[in-house]
Amino acid sequence: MSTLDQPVMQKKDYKTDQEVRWCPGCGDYSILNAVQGAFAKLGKQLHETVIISGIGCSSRFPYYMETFGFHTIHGRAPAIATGVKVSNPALDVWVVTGDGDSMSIGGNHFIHALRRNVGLKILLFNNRIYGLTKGQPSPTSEHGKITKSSPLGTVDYPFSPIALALGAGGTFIARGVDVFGPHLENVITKASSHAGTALVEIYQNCNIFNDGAFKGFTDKEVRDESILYLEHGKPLLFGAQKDKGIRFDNNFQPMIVSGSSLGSAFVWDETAVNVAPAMALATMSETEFPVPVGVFRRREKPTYETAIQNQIAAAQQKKKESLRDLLRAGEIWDVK
Amino acid sequence: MSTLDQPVMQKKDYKTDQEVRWCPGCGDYSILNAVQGAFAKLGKQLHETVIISGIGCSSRFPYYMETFGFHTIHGRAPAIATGVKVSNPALDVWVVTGDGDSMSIGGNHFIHALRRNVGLKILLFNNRIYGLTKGQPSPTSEHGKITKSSPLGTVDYPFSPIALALGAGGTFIARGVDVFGPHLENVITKASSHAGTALVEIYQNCNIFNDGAFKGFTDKEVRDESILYLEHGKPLLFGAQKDKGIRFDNNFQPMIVSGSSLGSAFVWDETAVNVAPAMALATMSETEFPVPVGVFRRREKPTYETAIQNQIAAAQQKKKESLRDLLRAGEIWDVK
Amino acid sequence: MQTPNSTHTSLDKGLQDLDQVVIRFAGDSGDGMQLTGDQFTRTTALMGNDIATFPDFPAEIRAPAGTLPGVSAFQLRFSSYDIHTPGDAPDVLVAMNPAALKVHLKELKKDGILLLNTASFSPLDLKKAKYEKDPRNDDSLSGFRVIEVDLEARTREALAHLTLDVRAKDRCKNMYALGILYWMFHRDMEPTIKAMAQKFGKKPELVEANVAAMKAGYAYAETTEVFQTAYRVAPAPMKPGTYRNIMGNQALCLGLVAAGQKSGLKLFLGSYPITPASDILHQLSSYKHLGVVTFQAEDEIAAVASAIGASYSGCLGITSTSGPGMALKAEAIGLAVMAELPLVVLNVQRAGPSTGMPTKTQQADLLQAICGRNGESPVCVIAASTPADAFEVGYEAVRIAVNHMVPVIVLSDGYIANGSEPWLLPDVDKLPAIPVTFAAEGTPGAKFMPYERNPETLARPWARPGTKGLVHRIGGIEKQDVTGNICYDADNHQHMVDTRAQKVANISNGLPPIETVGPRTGDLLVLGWGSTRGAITAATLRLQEEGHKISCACLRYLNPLPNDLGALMRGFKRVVLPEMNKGQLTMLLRAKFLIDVQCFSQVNGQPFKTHEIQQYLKQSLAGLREARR
Amino acid sequence: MQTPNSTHTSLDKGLQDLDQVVIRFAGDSGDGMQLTGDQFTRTTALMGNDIATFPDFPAEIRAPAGTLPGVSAFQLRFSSYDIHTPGDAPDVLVAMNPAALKVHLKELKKDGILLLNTASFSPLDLKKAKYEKDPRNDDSLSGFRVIEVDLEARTREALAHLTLDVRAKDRCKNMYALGILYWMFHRDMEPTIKAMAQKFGKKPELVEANVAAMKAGYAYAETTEVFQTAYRVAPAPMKPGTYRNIMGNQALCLGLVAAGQKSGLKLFLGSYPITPASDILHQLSSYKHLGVVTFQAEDEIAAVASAIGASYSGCLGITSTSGPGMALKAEAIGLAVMAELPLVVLNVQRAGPSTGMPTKTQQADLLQAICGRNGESPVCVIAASTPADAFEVGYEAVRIAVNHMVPVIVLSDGYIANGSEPWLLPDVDKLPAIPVTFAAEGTPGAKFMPYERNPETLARPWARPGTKGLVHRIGGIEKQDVTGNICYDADNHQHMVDTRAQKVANISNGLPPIETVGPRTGDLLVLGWGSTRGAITAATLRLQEEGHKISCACLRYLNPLPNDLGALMRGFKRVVLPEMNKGQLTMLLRAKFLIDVQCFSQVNGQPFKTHEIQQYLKQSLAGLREARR
Ligand SMILES: Cc1ncc(C[n+]2csc(CCOP(=O)(O)OP(=O)(O)O)c2C)c(N)n1
Ligand SMILES: Cc1ncc(C[n+]2csc(CCOP(=O)(O)OP(=O)(O)O)c2C)c(N)n1
Ligand code: SF4
Ligand code: SF4
Ligand SMILES: [Mg+2]
Ligand SMILES: [Mg+2]
Repeated sequence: MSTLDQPVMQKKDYKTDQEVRWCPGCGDYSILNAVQGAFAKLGKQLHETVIISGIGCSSRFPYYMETFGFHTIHGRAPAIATGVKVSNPALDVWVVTGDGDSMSIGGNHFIHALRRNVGLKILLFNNRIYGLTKGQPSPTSEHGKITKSSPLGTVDYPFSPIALALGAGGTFIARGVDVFGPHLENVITKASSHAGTALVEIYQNCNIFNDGAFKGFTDKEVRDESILYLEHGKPLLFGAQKDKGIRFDNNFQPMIVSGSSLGSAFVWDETAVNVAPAMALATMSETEFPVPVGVFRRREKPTYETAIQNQIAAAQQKKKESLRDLLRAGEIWDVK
Repeated sequence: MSTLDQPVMQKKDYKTDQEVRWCPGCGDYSILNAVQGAFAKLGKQLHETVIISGIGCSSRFPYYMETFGFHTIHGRAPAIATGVKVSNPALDVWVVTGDGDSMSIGGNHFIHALRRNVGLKILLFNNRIYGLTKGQPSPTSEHGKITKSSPLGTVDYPFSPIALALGAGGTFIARGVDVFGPHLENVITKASSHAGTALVEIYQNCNIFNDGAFKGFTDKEVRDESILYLEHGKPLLFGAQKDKGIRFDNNFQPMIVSGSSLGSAFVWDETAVNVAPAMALATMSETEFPVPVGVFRRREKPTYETAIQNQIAAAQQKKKESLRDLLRAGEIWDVK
Repeated sequence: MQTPNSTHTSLDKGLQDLDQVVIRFAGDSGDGMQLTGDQFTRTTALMGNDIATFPDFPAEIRAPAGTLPGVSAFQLRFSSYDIHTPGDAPDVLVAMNPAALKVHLKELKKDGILLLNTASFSPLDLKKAKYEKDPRNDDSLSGFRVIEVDLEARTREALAHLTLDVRAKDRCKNMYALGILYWMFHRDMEPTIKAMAQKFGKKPELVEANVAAMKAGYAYAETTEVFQTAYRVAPAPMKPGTYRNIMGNQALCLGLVAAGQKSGLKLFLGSYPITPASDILHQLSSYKHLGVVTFQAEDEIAAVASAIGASYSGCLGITSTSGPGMALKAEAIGLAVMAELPLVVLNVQRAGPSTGMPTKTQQADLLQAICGRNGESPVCVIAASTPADAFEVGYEAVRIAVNHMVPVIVLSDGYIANGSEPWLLPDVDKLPAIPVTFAAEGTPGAKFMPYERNPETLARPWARPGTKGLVHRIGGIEKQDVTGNICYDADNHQHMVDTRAQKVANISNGLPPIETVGPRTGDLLVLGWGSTRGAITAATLRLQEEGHKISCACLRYLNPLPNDLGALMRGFKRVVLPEMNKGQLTMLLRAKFLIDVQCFSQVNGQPFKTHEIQQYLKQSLAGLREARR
Repeated sequence: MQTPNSTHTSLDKGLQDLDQVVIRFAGDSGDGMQLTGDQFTRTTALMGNDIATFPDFPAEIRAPAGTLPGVSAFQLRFSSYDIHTPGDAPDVLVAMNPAALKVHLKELKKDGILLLNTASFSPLDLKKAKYEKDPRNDDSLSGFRVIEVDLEARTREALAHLTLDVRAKDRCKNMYALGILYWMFHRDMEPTIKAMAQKFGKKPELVEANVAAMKAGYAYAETTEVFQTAYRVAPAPMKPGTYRNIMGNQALCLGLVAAGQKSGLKLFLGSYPITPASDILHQLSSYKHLGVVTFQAEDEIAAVASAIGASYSGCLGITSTSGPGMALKAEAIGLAVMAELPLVVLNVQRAGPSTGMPTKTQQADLLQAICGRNGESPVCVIAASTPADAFEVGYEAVRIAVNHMVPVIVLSDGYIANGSEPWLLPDVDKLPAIPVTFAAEGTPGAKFMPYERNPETLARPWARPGTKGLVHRIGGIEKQDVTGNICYDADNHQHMVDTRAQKVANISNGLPPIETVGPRTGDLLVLGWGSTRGAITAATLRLQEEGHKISCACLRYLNPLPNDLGALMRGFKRVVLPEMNKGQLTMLLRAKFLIDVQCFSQVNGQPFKTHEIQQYLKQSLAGLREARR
């Protein structure tokens, strides 16, 4: 992306003159910080980057990044971004969306972007709530959640964005956490280098309407025991001493192993053809098992925009037609 | 459903006075036949059944069923049906949709119905093409498909409706084939008895715009060797002599076994908690492996509409409030 | 604050009688201004004044503390006579920080009272508020009666005896300010004490803190020299009956619920959250004990679609949204038009286009409601004009929808939705009946005809699935009348297009005559619809007092228009129509009646001010006199 | 078939000269009527006649063979003079089966020629066509010149020497019929022979079969006694130049591509299939060699959204659809209005509301285009009026969109989309230039101002992502002018609402004067827009010939309206406006000009017939004379 003659970017270069207007303590601040960190490491040029968002607290993101930014309408960012990327593949196109924006009203565009493998980097800020509209349940809110619009608790069941993305055929699927700065930065960096659609689900705390949604497994005290860091080629181990592991029984049922049987821990391959293992991890119960973060899936696959460009290039090779000839195609006749 | 004092229904009773207007040879005819067969077996009462469809050749279905029918708008049938089922759970509500109707414009409503586990029976007529609009590719059309709108072949990748439904958290997910009448009738019967959302993907031949889309594995000659009939509690065997089977390696990678190692074939459990095995089958390559038909997943889970009804019943138990009192809630004062 | 007339309080400080006061509380989002205003409103309502309120929220997203975008305000006006608006410029401004001062000072009346919290005037605070220098040290505040109080310090003192942490104590400073105003305006503290007990019931220390702060403020005002006089506003002469203070969204919900109970229909709301309509979803969700079903859908399309499904199944389908969501519902509403099912669509309008300014008010979705669908797709459109009026409008929407088997779009707006006024509770037994008759069980052999119409209304029968002998098919494709079978015949299509139009037109036959303020003939007729009613009425009344031949009428029914509208308009020399859009109703009236209706347009996200309308009308009247010479 | 004037052919059968003929081919969907009509059209065009066509497809879904809903028809009219419509009642009806006869006989002119295929008159065939008894045996056919031919038997004979199976041979019977008509109307078979060679190039036996069948038909007509006379229609005097026969959807695509090349912009079409707009997607998809990018989206919302993204990235974003899809695009079009990006939206209208009658034509989406969004959301709306005109309209849409940085909605309809006419090819070098200037690289330090406007047009700069120094943020929330920063200020919002409106209004400054047929003053002005142009013009010309003071004008620009429209209307005693809706443009004109414009409304899914309009106008003129007495 950035070539020699271009300036080296510092983290601060990505900051805009607009004052950041999230609630004090909102997880979005740390995500903004991680993104700017990753962009600086990758040396992204400001003018080569486009950030497209929908509507939601999270979707205010573009205003705080000194790149091209388009704050669009609720749920449609992936569709708009597809138009941008397909018509100008040279651009580095990012989508910033929320769990309501992407899983609720924007669910269709979300799964279709993944299906087509358009070269978009999607950052899904999942706070399991509608922040901007002041606290209704989202499709990722836990079953039974009590909110203004569900005073007796929600009766619907949450999506796992990771599972949904796997079902839709996504080629890069990962998860990060707002408070795991360096890890998040790293995941974002990996996403950036993936050619096709890259989804990064980011657990984000909304301290106003859903405070502590993730503390159960992200708090400093519990973190080590309750987070499973996915590392390519390494066994699925967790715990401060990496003394516990995950293996699967013959029915693909995950189980926690330790001690002598630690060796049976499943060796993680983020590039596996088969989505089943990733699916098994994505659907593990948060309460009985550690929560996986990192890369669930990473598969190379031709992107939508390159395929289109190739078709066009080939067609242009094969057939040259002037506008005049085009209009005269088919039967024509002259009147004197 | 049907009680003793109600008439016993014959297959013919479900036929309407409207002449069926699909192209001669269309797979929709056999599906109509299978549905009427299943309904007769189940003794469904005409007036207790509602069939709601979107737009497409397949969506003309309700006009040919002597039940309540609502031919709505493109892609929205699941949302409309949700309103019907939630507001009147006593009704037996069916959704008939096409691969464009449900996977393209209606994708979002489709995954959300599955997420909520609303008691809808969804029959997805998958002919891997847009029939009604005369032959454009659908989200289930194979990569590289040549059509009027993709003269050089499509560049996007198809959804597997089964995989998508698994990713969305569906509780009953099955597949049938138009030309496998009795099997299809059976699958539909099973779907009917499932309490939550039941999805039946039906491979359907569009002999006008996508003729032979499935013949590669459904034709009489090849069927036995290329279809894998999923049977609960039985090993995954196929072939005329059931002399081949499917097992999974340690990485969940499916492989074909035969002869001595036939015993290692995976024993199918459609009620498994874990979706991984179903996912592994749903994503098997059609060319390298047999194509699974039957029930991929069947899990009991409280339905959306019952949960709502229970909340309301409980609330009504707990609090009685007259209209008068409701209006007078909060601070009131009198002016003499 | 007109007509002072001095008397004396027990503490021999001056006590003046006023006939009306406009107070505006302004502070940081975190300062609890909405709650403070709400408390003052409830107390004042209970004390029998007429009252109108106007909350002015900051933009949806939370802004950093102390900044201009973070300022939240609540204006209220109370009086000893019948009022129609929350007032234009405030008599009293409570400014909790420099930002609030910066944003709202320009509106304070000359000689108005400014209660200024001096706690937060550090250079940083001033910078956040974009003040070069401290406004207290230049002449910014001259011409106002400024009362400076360090609310923070005072409140901390007052709560010194409590163990709460400082931040919790500071959060009570709004109550201290409220106490001061309660003394100034001779308000009773009891209702608020009760309210605090309810609100913080579970946390007694918070109840105590809030009440203590309020009492301290009251005492402070009573004792210090700073406050020379208190003011009294006598109760307003109001129609006898039981009252309740109500906001527009609340009233709309109650109207729907009342209609549900009167008609015996189960209510089903399919909705997707959106400002400023979300509260409708919230409130109806709290009515499960009344059998109301609410469904938070995945998007606005699913929301309206589910409501259509509910109506199809024999319940009353409702969907609620605002502008952008309304745009998404257009196609599905067209299906309801074709299926000829009852449906109630609530659009709480906000400032557009696109996302626009979600927290600001506007009336620019009228043409969208009437014309915003493909094909000739007629629906009924009615509008609420005040918070209390929303009750009747919600009720009426249901009546029309089921009586005529037609979608009804109800237009409200952010100003009505969040504004409040005293509401004279209706006698539930006297509410008009809403008769609903579902198609009866069919007789074996006889084919049910889903489009066999009521000759008078042209409504088709409502056939509930589950009813024996009524199986039938309907859909969005053109259909043969009576049978409902798909039909592409040209004459039939013309017939159905005409029939659907006539069915909606017929609604106007049952409507009451248009209510006017003033005689039905004269020089100038001011027409309005929706939330402009208050300002239009107030301005008209003032001009009538000045002896002008002016009348006004606010239209509830926008499609179809009332049958007597043309005659009414022709009874005046000129017709003027203030709208918070670029002339949408004006266009419809000009086209229909070929009368040169003049639009007074304002599209700035703010409600009209009475004096602005009054001024425009004065000029228009002057113009008429000119013309006569 | 007026003005017969007998001469003689070589085969001394009568040969009559005619100045125009209307032929209608009607048969089963499977009978290839569209292809047959298409062949006759091409041949006739090549022979220099003026020609207009009107295909009338059955409903989208395929109906069973031989049934009424399955009937497909193609009407064409050719002449030795300038014509404007495919004609009203046919002179010649080709009926391939009883169903076709049943549906179309009622329209055949008295004494008209009926070529009837007798192959399929079995009782079953008659039953399918809902004939109680064989119409040949009662007087159903009396009053027509009936020619009965067993096309199936004859065709099989003719192809006896070929090895094809019977079904394939039977599929050639339409060519046999075509051959008969070629003889009857003195047409050259060569073009069709060429066409068959192209069409079935890979299957020589099919080429041979089709050609053989046609020649056999020709010979049959020439030799048998059944046919006494052939007819000749001399070439029409047409403007010199190179012609091509073109359909509306085709022309629209070519107009867009031409504009793309002239402006140097890459075209991006985001679309979702829908009748009758799908062919636009199909055709543009075949232009990859011209660099056109087409994206078949998951739905209409994604389609327009992707087009907006393309425009944002510096390409020309286009989206194509029909009514129901248009409804879904409303919210996103509002975003384009706010973002002030160029965008071309093509709505090929069909009969609504809701799904309506997808294969039938209508003009009822005009108000949706202009008013169908939330908030004050102004866009430019223009309409195509004939198949060939669609080229210019497509071209003009791009010019306006990029010149004014505004969404342009183009209205066409099913009648234009599938109808065809000879098109005088434009000189590509003479096409008006479409200058595009993107914002230049920014200078370091200087902040780019995305809403700094062109003082004349008020258009904002088009800044391509990827350009150094232009990074900026835009969105759907109200923004400050010039900087583009989010802004909730009341005065700014009013300013922006006014500016967006003025920007669209400014488009009318650059427009050419309205073209009229007839003088610019007189008794009656007939206004029209879109596909009614042909019938309106034809009717007007006839009445002018009768000496009436009548003129007509067809408006291309519907929003903003042309500046000279008011003056033009005031030049006439009365203004009449035929529309295939319930008076949508009529309403706009009445509201804007307070002129009592009379709408002649027809909403039956069929195009107007010239004589219907002529009759209405005659009455209107009579009414005027009355009034004068
Ligand atoms: C068409 C439309 N519908 C609804 C809304 C209201 N709305 C704005 S943001 C939002 C959801 C926000 O939730 P999420 O996407 O999770 O973002 P968050 O605020 O939590 O970051 C909704 C319902 C809208 N702006 N537009
Ligand atoms: C809003 C809207 N967009 C597009 C269409 C046009 N349309 C009708 S059916 C259809 C797709 C049909 O494909 P599928 O759902 O697979 O049904 P099939 O005809 O193959 O059975 C489309 C695009 C429409 N009717 N409405
Ligand atoms: S509401 Fe929640 S998500 Fe939104 S800014 Fe505040 S803390 Fe963050
Ligand atoms: S087009 Fe295809 S799907 Fe539609 S009716 Fe014909 S064969 Fe069936
Ligand atoms: Mg969220
Ligand atoms: Mg299909």
